[in-house]
Amino acid sequence: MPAKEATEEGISQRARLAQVVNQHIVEIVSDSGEGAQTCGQMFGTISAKMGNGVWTVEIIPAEIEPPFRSRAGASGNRIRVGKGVVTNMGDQADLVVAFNEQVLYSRIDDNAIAKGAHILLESKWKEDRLPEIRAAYAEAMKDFEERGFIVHEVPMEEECLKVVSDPRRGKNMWILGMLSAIYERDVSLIDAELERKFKRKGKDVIQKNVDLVRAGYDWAGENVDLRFRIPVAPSDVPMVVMNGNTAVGLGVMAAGMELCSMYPITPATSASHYLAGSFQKVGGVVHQAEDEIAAIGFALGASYAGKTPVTITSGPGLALKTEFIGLAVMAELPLVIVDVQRGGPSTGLPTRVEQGDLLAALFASPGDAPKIVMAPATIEECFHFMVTARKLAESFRGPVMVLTDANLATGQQNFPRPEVKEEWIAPPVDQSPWDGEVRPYEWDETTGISQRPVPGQRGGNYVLTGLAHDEKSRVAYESAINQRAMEARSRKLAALRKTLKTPEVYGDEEGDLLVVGWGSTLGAIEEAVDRLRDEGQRVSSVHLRFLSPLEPGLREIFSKFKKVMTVEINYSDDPDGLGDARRYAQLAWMLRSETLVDVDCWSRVPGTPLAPGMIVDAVRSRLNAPAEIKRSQSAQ
Amino acid sequence: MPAKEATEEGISQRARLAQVVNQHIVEIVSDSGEGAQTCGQMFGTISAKMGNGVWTVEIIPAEIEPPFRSRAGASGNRIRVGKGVVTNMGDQADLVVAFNEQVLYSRIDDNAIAKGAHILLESKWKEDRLPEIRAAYAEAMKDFEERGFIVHEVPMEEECLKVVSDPRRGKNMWILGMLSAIYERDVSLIDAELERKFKRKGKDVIQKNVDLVRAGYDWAGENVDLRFRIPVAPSDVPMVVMNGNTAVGLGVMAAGMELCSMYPITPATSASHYLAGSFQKVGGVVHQAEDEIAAIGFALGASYAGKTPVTITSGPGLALKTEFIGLAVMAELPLVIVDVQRGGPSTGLPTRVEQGDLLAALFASPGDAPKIVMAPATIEECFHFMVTARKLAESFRGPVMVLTDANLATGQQNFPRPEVKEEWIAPPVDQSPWDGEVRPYEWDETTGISQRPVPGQRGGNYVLTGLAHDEKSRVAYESAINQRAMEARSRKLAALRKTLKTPEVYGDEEGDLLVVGWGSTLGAIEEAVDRLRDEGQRVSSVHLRFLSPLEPGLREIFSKFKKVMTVEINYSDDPDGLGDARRYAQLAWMLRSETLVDVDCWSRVPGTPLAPGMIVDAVRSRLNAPAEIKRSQSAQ
Amino acid sequence: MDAAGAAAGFCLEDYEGGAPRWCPGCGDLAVLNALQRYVRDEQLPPEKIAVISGIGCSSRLPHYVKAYGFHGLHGRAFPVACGVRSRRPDLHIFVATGDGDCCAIGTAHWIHAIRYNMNMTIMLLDNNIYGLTKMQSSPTTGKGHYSNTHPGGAPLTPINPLMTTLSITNASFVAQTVDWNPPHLYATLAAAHKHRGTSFVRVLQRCPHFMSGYFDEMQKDPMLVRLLTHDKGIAIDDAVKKAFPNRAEHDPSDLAAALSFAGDPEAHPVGLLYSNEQAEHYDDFTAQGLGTDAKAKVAAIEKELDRFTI
Amino acid sequence: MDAAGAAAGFCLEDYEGGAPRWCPGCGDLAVLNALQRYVRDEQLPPEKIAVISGIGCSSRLPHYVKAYGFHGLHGRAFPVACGVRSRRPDLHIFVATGDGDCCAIGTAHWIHAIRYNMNMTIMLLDNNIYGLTKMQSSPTTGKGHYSNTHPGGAPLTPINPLMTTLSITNASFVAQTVDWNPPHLYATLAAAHKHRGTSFVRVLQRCPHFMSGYFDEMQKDPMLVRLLTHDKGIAIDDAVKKAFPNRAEHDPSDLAAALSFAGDPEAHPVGLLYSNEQAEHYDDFTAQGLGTDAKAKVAAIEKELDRFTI
Ligand SMILES: Cc1ncc(C[n+]2csc(CCOP(=O)(O)OP(=O)(O)O)c2C)c(N)n1
Ligand SMILES: Cc1ncc(C[n+]2csc(CCOP(=O)(O)OP(=O)(O)O)c2C)c(N)n1
Ligand code: SF4
Ligand code: SF4
Ligand SMILES: [Mg+2]
Ligand SMILES: [Mg+2]
Repeated sequence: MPAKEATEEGISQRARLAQVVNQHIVEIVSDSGEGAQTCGQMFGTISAKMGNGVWTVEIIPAEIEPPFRSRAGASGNRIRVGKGVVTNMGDQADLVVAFNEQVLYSRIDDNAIAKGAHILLESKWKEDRLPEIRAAYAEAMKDFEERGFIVHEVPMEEECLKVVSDPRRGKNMWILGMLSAIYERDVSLIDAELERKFKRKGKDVIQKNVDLVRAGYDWAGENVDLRFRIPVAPSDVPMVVMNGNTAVGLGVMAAGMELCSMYPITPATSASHYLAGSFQKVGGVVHQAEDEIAAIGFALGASYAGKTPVTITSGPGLALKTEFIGLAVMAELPLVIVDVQRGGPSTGLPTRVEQGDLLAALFASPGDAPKIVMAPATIEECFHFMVTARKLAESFRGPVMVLTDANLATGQQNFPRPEVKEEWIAPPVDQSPWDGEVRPYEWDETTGISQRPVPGQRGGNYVLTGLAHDEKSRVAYESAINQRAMEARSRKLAALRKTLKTPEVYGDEEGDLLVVGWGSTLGAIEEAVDRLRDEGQRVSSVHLRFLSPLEPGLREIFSKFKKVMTVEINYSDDPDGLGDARRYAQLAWMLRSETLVDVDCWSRVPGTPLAPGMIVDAVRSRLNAPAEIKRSQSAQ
Repeated sequence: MPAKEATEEGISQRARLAQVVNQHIVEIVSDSGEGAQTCGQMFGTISAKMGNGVWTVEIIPAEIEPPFRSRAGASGNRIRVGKGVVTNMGDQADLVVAFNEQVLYSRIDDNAIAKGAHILLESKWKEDRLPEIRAAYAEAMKDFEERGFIVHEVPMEEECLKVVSDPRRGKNMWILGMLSAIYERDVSLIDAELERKFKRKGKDVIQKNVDLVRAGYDWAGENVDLRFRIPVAPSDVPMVVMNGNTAVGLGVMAAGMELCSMYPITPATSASHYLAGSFQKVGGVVHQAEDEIAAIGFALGASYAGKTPVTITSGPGLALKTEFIGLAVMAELPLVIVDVQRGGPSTGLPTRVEQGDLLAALFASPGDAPKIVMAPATIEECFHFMVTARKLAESFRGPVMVLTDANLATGQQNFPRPEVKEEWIAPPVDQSPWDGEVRPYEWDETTGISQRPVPGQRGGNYVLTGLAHDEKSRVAYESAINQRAMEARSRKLAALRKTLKTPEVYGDEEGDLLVVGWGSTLGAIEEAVDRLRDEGQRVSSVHLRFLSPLEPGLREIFSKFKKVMTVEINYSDDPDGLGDARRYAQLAWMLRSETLVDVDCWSRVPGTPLAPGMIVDAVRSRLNAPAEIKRSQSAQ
Repeated sequence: MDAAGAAAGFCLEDYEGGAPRWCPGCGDLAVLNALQRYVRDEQLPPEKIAVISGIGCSSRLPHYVKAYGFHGLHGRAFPVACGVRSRRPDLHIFVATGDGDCCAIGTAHWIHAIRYNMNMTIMLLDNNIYGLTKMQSSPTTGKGHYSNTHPGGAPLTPINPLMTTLSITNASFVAQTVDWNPPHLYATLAAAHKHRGTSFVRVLQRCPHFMSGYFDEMQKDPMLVRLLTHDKGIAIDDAVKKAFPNRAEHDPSDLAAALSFAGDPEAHPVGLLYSNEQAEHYDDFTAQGLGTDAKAKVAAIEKELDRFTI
Repeated sequence: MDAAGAAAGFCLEDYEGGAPRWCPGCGDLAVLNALQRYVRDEQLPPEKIAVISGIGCSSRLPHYVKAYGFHGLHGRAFPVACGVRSRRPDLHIFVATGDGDCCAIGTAHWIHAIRYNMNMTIMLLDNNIYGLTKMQSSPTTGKGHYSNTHPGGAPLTPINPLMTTLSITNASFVAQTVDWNPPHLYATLAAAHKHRGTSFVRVLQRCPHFMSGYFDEMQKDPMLVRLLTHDKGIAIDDAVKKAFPNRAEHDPSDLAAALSFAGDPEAHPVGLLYSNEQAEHYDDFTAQGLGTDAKAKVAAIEKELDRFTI
């Protein structure tokens, strides 16, 4: 086929021009519905297949179908491709493909694009029949130049029309081809992907997409001078690529849970969507309840009956589950609660990332309601933590909260394929007769742990209650019983804490400044630390996975640094001018109480993940700040 | 009337025997439904009228109608009567009137009765027709003696039968008469009380009760040798006596609020009962909603429409209001939320006191939801804080949480009659045209405060939303707007904090140990401090009314003491053996973070108020404890 | 019957939990007794019974049955019961709820539980008042009736739980009985338990403590109550017949007639208003895949992982 | 009509808020337009209008009306609206809610709002799906219909919001209309607003984005829709008549007939199902004492304090 030959030749010629980079950030933005997301995801997947690390971030518009050519409407994907493992979305984009100039502005407003970035822009607007569109385009072109972008006008629609009749439904694949040429991707991998993706839609559809990809590839081969080579290192273990919500869903199955009881809420719902489609294959079911209260109530019913379930939600839904979470603590019912954090408070920023639910996770339920709270830091951990969470919920007999966020939920990353073990799977409900000597809350003196009878076990019957109760689950009003029962529930956290390891410091174990983080910021923080250390700064970091109980040894670790600060995606007052009235970021506030160290914080609520560069700047400015006037103080 | 003369003569004779005491604790306990509560309350009221300080505590059974003659069934009242102001329930009872020996055991089990206390016990059981009752009585008599009580057998029923035919409905008044003789109460005050209380029931009922009181008084005059004289100091300002829930209800009216939107829950409901009966007289209404969510939603509707309302609830109800509280913060809707704290977590101890909702009050709503949280420390403050809360809710435009508890709610105390001011009353809803230049969230740069248009104001229309929004209340997804809006909401707390005074230290401003408290424990803590200082200990205390923002200057205050500890009615691990895994009491935990001082705590969850003696013991043992190994630490 | 039951294995005592702590004369006791006698007569193994409730006087019922019990949150008995049922087709589920628990705070779950039609027996102990919290109006409190939250009298006509239940798609068993006629109460619970699906039984329940005399008129004037009879209805004996002289024949498959009996302002219906064996069972959906073993699960998960493997 | 409205003072623009951000062809737009035209025609002062909603595509409606608006929490529009009404008899209250918002998470408030019967107009924009969260089943989604939470098809027959609303004591105005017939939609909103009490209007609403073609059959086959006509019903003109050839005369005071039309599996009723001017208004209760001035209040509080003075 001559076309193919021409391509290969073009490529080999231009390959000589290829600039070798360790990583590159590519964005593809379009109006909603034009397919930039699919394009970006596939670009990420084939990059991962070739042996690059990837991290993809969805660019989601606020409305379902926003007006076209509008800033609010930008929809798409950011793909960071790197030489080794890529742990976060990075800073500003190096190359952007934009379906029109307005959606690009949305990204410019978000400060997402680097000065000097290459912009591959659909050029058809230049000749639009509407004069205002032509004018807007022309004006933007000038502006882009002034901003220092390198704009490449690309006749996307025109070229697509050579292959298909409706270019709105194919442009994304043509662009995928174009990008593959620029980044020297293996197009045969795309063919395989398309084969899989469109299997149900039939051969014709597959072929049309293959043709579009090829056309874009060829066009770029002949018309685009850019070539970037990101060294690949194919993995010797099998790898998977997925987003955090899918990882949670898979983790639920791998934990042997059989019920996900939920009510839809962004950005948590897609985990349930995934489960709804796949759960039946492993003998599980998704229950969509009438509301969040019913969702957790239903889950606790199943838990009482012997099947530890999961309920998946986000901020507003978590608020509604507060009362039942208190019951789960009080009556010691195993339950896994996943909170995919979004922007708050209230309805807030439903599609955006925040780490604002930490204190609510710990303290929302009135009264003392000690529970386990964990936060995975990577998409891989989203999977594995579900397995751990189910086990902990059962061994410590109570709810386990798992805090992820919109960044983990919708970001995609490649990681080693988990080796699922049969022992991860929850055993069948025990129906053997119960030893009548054992009380249903026979709290162990030191650990507070007790064994739980399950309906169906002869002789084990007890009446679970949210009222204060004794070891037999009998309602009790006596002071001593209440004190003892509260103590038992509290002891469980101490017992778990004993089993936890002191977290490892990333970087040197002593220095000028220690960054403390939790959750999805791991990658960005460690990349920032790397950069700062490269600059010669004595900066390290430590990342917490357990928030309740906290991992041990923090005071020791902190004592080796001149300054300790958390970096979080939630609100805190900046220090200036507020004095003691300053309100701290959530983890910082906890750590101050825990360690009595004057833990500082830098936190922001941009609705986007934190870029490593932002963290570098923040840490640098704190390093340069004059010594704090306010010192930590012990009682005399 | 010869009877009366005999009485007066008897009294004057025995008056010479009267033992003068500074305070006495009297308990009256019966089966549920026998009227011990009314008797106790009236005893308290007339004591207050005579010029004694009083504090009464309800003794409430767990069930509506528990089995009679059972420990679980004890129902009644504890009245502490004192020379000056009485601020708390005190330690153990000095004199107990018991309708049967079993209900007395309930109080013994609660460790409520002092060794050496006088027990006035219904003697009819001695000759009960059931042998097991006779046996139980006899056995108890022996036991009581062994326990060191001084038992006086009183033929209550027999004596009542001389006046009425159904002694179950009159014994309590007869006892009131008996107690009046023992404590030299002015029986004419009782007549007046009876007159008022039974006005609607008619003269006959009043007379019957008067007769019963007189009979008891006379009988004691002739048959009881005990006389206690508690010096009185009649107030020169008018005084009122009521419980904290009534005080809240009156405060709601005095604040000019017009709507209480609630759902019944113990121990909060009686505030709404009071309002339901009286609110209409001041043009207000109680809405009983279908649930707590609807209750707060309804309240917020009224608030949006210009009428700041109150919603009154307890722990489980608070949990359900969490989501709407987040909206009130986000959309800046004035609202007063009263949480009458009860034993938790979950359904817990519904009728009992706890201070377990502090952290939930601050942090329950996901995301950053800064709000004002206050805690009255006395019944008088329950009244006045409502007036303040409404004003703060409106000036700082958001929800104000007022934390009381079951101790304040059902305890009665005398205090100066408030002088209600017209300026306390909320002004009518502003319906003047709105200055179109002013945006609905035109946040002041430093205070975060903005002016609020109200429906009906021409030109002020805006669409309130719980989504992230700009100053015009327009939904906004931009990073900078979200950061700015969060900052504005946070600034309001800093602005309020600037107006707060540093709390005053009770006792010397420096010393060996500072006790920090909040809420209903004020009286008990200060009494404990007095006793410890009398012993020569260098102990002081400080009591917080504002929990969010915290009152300023705490670090300064704490720095003058060798040890700082909170005393709270909530759960904390005792220090022994747990090391860093120890979980702190709620205020202690906050203060550690706020001040970085190694604030210790002693807290308990007995379901009862803390007695001063318990606090004395706790503080004493901490004073004697070896120096803490764990020291507060600053970053190097 | 007692003797027969005892001979067969489980006797009444085997179902007796803690001593009931209701007020003397409380109608809840009659329901407890009927339930205990029924499960004894049916010889249901105690470990296979789950009694689930919310919060209220009526919701204390599980504590008095020696079986598995779940005394949960106010208004939330239904979701819990549905959750138990979802993966446990082997259990016998009884739900005790009050008029506040079910018709106020629990409304959403009530409506949806009826729709789910999972196999369980709901006993709505309707005393027309909030008992446990001491006499506040409930949605079924009579208009004008004094309560602590409405000292001027409840402002609205009560809702009609029967009509509303009947109006829900998938409702499959709706009956009413009274605490003061133990045989009818027993027969109603029996029919309810034997019906597959969600059986909704409203029990008019006396609360002598707060609503003393409230049902007196109904007890005295036989015309205020109408016994619905049918051979597809609740089995009744002569004593029951005699107690309810005002009777009407009613085919429980006739929804329109059921609605009209339920809404009749003249007489309170007692008996089976509606029953439909054809209604869909959501438990058929939730029980899918029960019993899949660990090996099969791991194999299926591996297949899922294949989809994401690069 | 537009011209007449404009001449009188407020014109359509005076009611136009931010540019609607619904998908092209979304039925919500038709409702917005009808509402705006109606309030313009009635010349309701914008500052006297409060549009209250929950969360969902449909609940974005307040943002597009230039009036006071309250875009609150998912499922909670009703309590907020009732609260606004409680002390503000002067406002015109319109509530926009979705089938998830009203019939799932909002169920309890829906039932009780109907019972309260406070003066307001409820518009249930029922697209039979969760729009905003991207295509999950709602309680009104057809059985077997594909959704993201039920890729195997929704497991249950949908609930019938009309029947359930009708079953609630104190229901006072229940109507149904469709987004694709603007004159009927307009006339229905007009009748609803003019009715004193809670008017419940269910609008069958197309969601082309997620339910493309879902109502096509109803639009094409006239026998699937039945127009209820009556001179106490919704005013209809010839165009409306023509659009709905399948018609039935129905007296809206007849509850039993309303229930049977609502439950008829053959045809969806359009028009006024039920109306009752006699129903009790809870706002009569909540508005008590409105306008009491500060002096009178202080005097009354002093009297209260007397009761506790010793
Ligand atoms: C969330 C919550 N709100 C309120 C309460 C208080 N509460 C307990 S029982 C009850 C009502 C009881 O009435 P009902 O359901 O009719 O039962 P009954 O006592 O009459 O049997 C209420 C309001 C609670 N426990 N939890
Ligand atoms: C407490 C809570 N739960 C869930 C959500 C997520 N949510 C937003 S809208 C919606 C459903 C929307 O469906 P519907 O009410 O039918 O409105 P539509 O979008 O179809 O108009 C859900 C589940 C939320 N915002 N808050
Ligand atoms: S208060 Fe009423 S419902 Fe509750 S136990 Fe007593 S009689 Fe029964
Ligand atoms: S998703 Fe459906 S309901 Fe929502 S705006 Fe689009 S068309 Fe309308
Ligand atoms: Mg009841
Ligand atoms: Mg919908």
